[in-house]
Amino acid sequence: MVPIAKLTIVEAINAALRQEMERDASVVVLGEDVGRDGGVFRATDGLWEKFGDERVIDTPLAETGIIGASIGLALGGLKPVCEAQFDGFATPMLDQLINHASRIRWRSRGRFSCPLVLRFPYGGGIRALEHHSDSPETYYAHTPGLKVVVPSGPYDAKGLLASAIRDPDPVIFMEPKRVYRAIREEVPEEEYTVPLGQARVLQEGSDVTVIAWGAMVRECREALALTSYSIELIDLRTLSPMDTKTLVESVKKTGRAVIVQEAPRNCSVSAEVAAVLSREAFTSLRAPIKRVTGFDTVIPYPRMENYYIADEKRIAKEIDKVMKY
Amino acid sequence: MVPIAKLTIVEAINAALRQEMERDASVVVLGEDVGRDGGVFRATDGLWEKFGDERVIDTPLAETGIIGASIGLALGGLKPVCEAQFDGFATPMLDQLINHASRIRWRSRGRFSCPLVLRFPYGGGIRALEHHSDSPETYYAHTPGLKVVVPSGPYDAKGLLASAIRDPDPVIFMEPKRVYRAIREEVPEEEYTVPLGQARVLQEGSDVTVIAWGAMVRECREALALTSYSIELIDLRTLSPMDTKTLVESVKKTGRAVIVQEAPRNCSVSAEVAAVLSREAFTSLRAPIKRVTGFDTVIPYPRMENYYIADEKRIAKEIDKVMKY
Amino acid sequence: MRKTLAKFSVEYLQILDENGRADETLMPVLGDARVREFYEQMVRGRVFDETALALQREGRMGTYASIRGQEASNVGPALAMDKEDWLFPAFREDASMVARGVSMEALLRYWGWDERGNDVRDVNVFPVAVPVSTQIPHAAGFAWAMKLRKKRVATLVYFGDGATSKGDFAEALNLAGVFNLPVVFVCQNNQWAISVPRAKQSAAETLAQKAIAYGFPGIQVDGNDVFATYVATKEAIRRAKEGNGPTLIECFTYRMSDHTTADDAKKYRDAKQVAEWEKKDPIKRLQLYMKAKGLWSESYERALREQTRKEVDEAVKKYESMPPAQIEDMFRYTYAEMTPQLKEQLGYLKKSIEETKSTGGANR
Amino acid sequence: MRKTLAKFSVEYLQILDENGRADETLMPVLGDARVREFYEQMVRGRVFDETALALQREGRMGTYASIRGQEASNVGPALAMDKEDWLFPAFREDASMVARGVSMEALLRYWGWDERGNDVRDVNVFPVAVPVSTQIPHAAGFAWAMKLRKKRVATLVYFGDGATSKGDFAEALNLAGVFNLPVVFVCQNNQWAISVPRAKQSAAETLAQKAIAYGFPGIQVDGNDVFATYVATKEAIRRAKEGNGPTLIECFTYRMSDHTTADDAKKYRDAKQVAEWEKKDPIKRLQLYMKAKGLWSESYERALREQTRKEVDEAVKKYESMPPAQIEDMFRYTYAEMTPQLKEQLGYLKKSIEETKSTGGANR
Ligand SMILES: Cc1ncc(C[n+]2csc(CCOP(=O)(O)OP(=O)(O)O)c2C)c(N)n1
Ligand SMILES: Cc1ncc(C[n+]2csc(CCOP(=O)(O)OP(=O)(O)O)c2C)c(N)n1
Ligand SMILES: [Mg+2]
Ligand SMILES: [Mg+2]
Repeated sequence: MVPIAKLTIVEAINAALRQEMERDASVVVLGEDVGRDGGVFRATDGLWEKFGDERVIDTPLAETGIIGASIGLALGGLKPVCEAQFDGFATPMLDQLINHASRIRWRSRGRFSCPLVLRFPYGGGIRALEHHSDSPETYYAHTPGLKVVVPSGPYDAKGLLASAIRDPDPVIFMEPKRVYRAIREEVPEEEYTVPLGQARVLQEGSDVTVIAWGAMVRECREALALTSYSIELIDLRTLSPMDTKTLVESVKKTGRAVIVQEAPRNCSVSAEVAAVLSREAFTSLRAPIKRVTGFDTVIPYPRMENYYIADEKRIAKEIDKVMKY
Repeated sequence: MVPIAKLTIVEAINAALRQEMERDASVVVLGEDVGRDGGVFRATDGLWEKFGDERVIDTPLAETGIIGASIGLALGGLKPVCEAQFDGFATPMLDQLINHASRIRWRSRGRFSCPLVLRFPYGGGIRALEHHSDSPETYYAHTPGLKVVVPSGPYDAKGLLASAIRDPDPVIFMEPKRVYRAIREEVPEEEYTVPLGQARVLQEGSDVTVIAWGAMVRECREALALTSYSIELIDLRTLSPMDTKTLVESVKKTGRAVIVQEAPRNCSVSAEVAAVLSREAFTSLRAPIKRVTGFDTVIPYPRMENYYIADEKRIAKEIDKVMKY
Repeated sequence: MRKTLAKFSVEYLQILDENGRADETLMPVLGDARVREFYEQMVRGRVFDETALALQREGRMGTYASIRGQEASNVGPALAMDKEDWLFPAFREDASMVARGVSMEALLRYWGWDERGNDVRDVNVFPVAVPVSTQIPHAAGFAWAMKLRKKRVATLVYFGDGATSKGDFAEALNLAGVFNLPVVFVCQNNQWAISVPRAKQSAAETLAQKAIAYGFPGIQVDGNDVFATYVATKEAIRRAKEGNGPTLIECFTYRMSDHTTADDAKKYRDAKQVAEWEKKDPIKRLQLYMKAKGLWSESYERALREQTRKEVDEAVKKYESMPPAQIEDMFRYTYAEMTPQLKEQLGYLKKSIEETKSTGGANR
Repeated sequence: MRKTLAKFSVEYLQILDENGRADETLMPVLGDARVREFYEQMVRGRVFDETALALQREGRMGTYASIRGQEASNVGPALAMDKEDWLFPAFREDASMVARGVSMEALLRYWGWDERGNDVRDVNVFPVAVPVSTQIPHAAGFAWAMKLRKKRVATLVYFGDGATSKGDFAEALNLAGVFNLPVVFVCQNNQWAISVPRAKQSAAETLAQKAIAYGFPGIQVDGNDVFATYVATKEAIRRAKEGNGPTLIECFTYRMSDHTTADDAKKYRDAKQVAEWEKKDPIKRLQLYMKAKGLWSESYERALREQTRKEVDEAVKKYESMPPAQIEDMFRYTYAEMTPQLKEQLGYLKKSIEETKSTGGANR
């Protein structure tokens, strides 16, 4: 029998990193405080002790340099898995990601490629300082040439991160810090991967399709308990490229859709989902597609942030409204 | 009688800058080569001669520094109008825009504000090098606290830029370089403003609503001549905050919508437009909303770029398909 | 031909040594009251810091970055500034902000999850900047505005040793050099950027020498010597105001606490190093000096502590009795005027709170 | 206590002066054939450059950045590199790329609006980087990979004077210092960043001194002296390979042409300055040296020019007879495998081209 442990998301990520580093000597982990300190969330705990200074690298405080050098490391035959400490500190990396990492294969007609992973914790709900609670997935998802992955639980976190590390292209791996330690799941100790680009139907249903990713999946699960409809709950998992097939099939069946995200609304991932569904399931739709999102303002400091992030009650209410349309 | 000149877009922008600098001594223009050289597209031509070194400032080559210092200039009571030389070189500014410019009023509960304008030419079609042809509006439009304005012709260019400069909040002003000199319009010499946040119905019609902005407005106009439908053509003008009212009213009337953009499709402005319309005009829609967009890859080098950017024929064809749905 | 094109050197300044002995040749002219002010501001900083740490432990306040050990680097520059000058802090300058007139109550509010803590009127101090180094170009730009507007105002910006590795630092210092801006760059080199020691932050022997890259002077000072941080800043502010441009000051100090309350420094640094630095404590050092000069006594200390305790306790009370912010505040400050979208979203949220009886807030 | 903490100096190197006289004490040991190679590579660069400018004028090629005047800064470093070393160019290094083995045809293709110009196999040269300074961290990272993989390979990266103002430059140099990376930073200081003169780019007296901020050596060399650029690079590459870390080399040169074919330098700079620098021409200078050594004659020059002309003409022919790329190429290289979205979009585009008889392409 395969040994199985009950792990949290952060432990599952740690396990994936360890597993991939054991499997492939070209994998190196770098970032601020990822080494001796094991990362501010302990996601890289124990790796420095095990793999040493040359594979688990504490860098100076320089996000542009970290991602720029990671591009160079990738070009030089290594597999950098770099970390931004929080969502708001990955922003200085956008220039190198948009203008280089995402285009190196494209620009060179396949001569070079840029297989790197950028991991960072994202989202609110941990009572943190400003710039520690943002949900910036749209910036990455809008950028051609990047893949964007967001796990919602420990099993997927391990399998998706393994896939991200093995992927031949740059992958942005966003970790829902609000549920880093809130969810425990059985996670096999042996290696496995969960494929990128595939949404997961968490629960089948026939009345309405609810689509979410990351920490909002938990809120949706809780919302389900508050309603008596037959709900199809889908975890998007990979935001880009998006598994529109699974989404469209579901909405063709249910005729209704609620998309739940933490990020601000304007021009976001939920807009793309709604645009695609409204087009591809046009004749099946029995109610307008509902987007339950953050507001078009910065996520508030923690005293107010739970008004910003939709909770299970708000989600349940919106499901109800869509059903009663 | 009011004197009127036939101006191009770039001349209208120059006129607006001159007018606002004359009107308000706190307006300063800064950026790479904006002074003696008059800007690489001559948008700031003659300003340095007229207003001198202290109001038209050639900076070192440092986009983060330019935008970061512009924030400081705005905090210090000036009205900086800074330039990024091309779309692809504004990317290093994203960090300061997302993490600061857009939030200073918000963070300080109105104690401070950050009235600055960032101008840059965007889009393809001028046979330029890589990073000189991108349409990055989504990154800005998705950011709460920024306004995003894109003129499509000389009259609006002058009036919208004047409004942007007078606006109390940070405004991203994207200039459609493909038509910088391709369109001439009558532009009053006297000062006027065109309000932000309002779309413009360029042509009324009853069959289908066509929505575009920037250089794609010209392609849409040309497409109109290729079809015999009654088309309502709307120039979005301000991408954020979006004038959804005008859009929704139009589509409620026509029952059909085609959105045309140059940028890549995934999670873009056209997605937001489609998401809003599909919801707000749900019962009026007679066909799925069509998005005619760039592809989800980088805009090609010039030998191929006109396959990437939709031309009037492609747009006409899509209008036709929507009508025949 | 091989020749030397240019030569540079980096100077070091210490006035008050670890044993409280002052180098009288370098000592600034300060009256007794002024010397006491240095001491009292540092004690205020220390007591505030201890209280903030306690509040955080008790869950009454959020993540907090302690200034313990850095009081001289906080207070010396603040007291060297004139009233009209402006301060751009990073996030480890509470004693500096307080010395410049920011209320302790506002700071508690800031660290206590409330944007209203940033709304501090009538003092020339900007809010805390969280993303490391990003405030440095703001300060350069602000100084630029003062220069263009012909105001005799200096701008002082703080940042850490870690911040000197970031591009914003470099771009801002370069701009300041080119435009000869009236700005003072104060680096609190506390030897650590979370777990990364100074030696791994840069191969440069000193951080002061980074100024050479931008064509203006840099100096390293003993950051635990409040007279040295004061004098160096005073000189730099004079240079700025006389049109002689920017200065970089490296305050060589030490972070005695964990990085923040979310950190555990035991994981990555040796207690011995901390103990060594304990001996260099900036407050103790000034106390010895004052004692020798007859400016310090047990009763003075008792009274000072008592008064400071009272001040801090009152600030805590005010902080904790502040009514919650309004839901509207979430939407009101994104733009000068609420957009139609925000109005709609505010309406929706209000309705949703009613419908769902959501309590929201940090209590969830 | 005021004391000097550290001292620094910046050296300058020139071997071949403006009149073609070499400082024999500094002259590297080079055979006659090698000296000719320096000359021939510079002439190849010059002829290629003139041809590219002509093609652009005739609309047969796109915007182009001339290297005229910078041939010695292009060729010296290239010839100092070993075969296994890697070059990261900016966009003004065509002669360097050619000297390292990139075909002229590929370069024409790159400047001629075609991504296939970047697909150059079997030479250790990366594609042109357009956003200023962004390639510098790539080079640092690449050097890091070589170090971690225990390969004895040096990485050399080019950039301009303007690039030294950008954050990427600073972050990359700092990383290189901290990790002691085997990388050589070559700044072509051609005195201009489009219209911005060097003096307004930074208040630093030299760009070489920027290395002091990162704790490793910087040197300024006469950038119009191919022996100096060669020797300085050779030394830096040796340092890199021996594990002694990075070097910054400032090649002091001049951009004789407009910034690019889209620029008109007359708008912002004095013709007199250009004329002064004409006298320092790197090719002329080496010619005088060779003449004195009996390595140059009219007939040698004629033959060389003729042969180079032929080489360039052939490259132009190949460039212009290349069949157009396929529509598929637009989609094929975004990811290793086309996503479902891209497959759909490709299908749509093909159909749309059929339906609309669109010709697309640059001919519109
Ligand atoms: C851009 C950015 N990256 C990462 C962080 C997370 N972080 C907060 S403080 C810190 C270390 C800062 O070190 P230093 O500049 O020396 O200041 P100190 O904390 O020592 O006062 C880090 C990495 C951040 N706030 N901003
Ligand atoms: C980040 C960025 N900003 C602006 C530009 C536009 N631009 C192209 S070259 C150039 C000047 C570069 O100067 P320098 O680094 O000295 O190189 P040179 O052109 O002199 O070789 C500018 C501003 C760019 N390519 N990248
Ligand atoms: Mg520090
Ligand atoms: Mg230059």
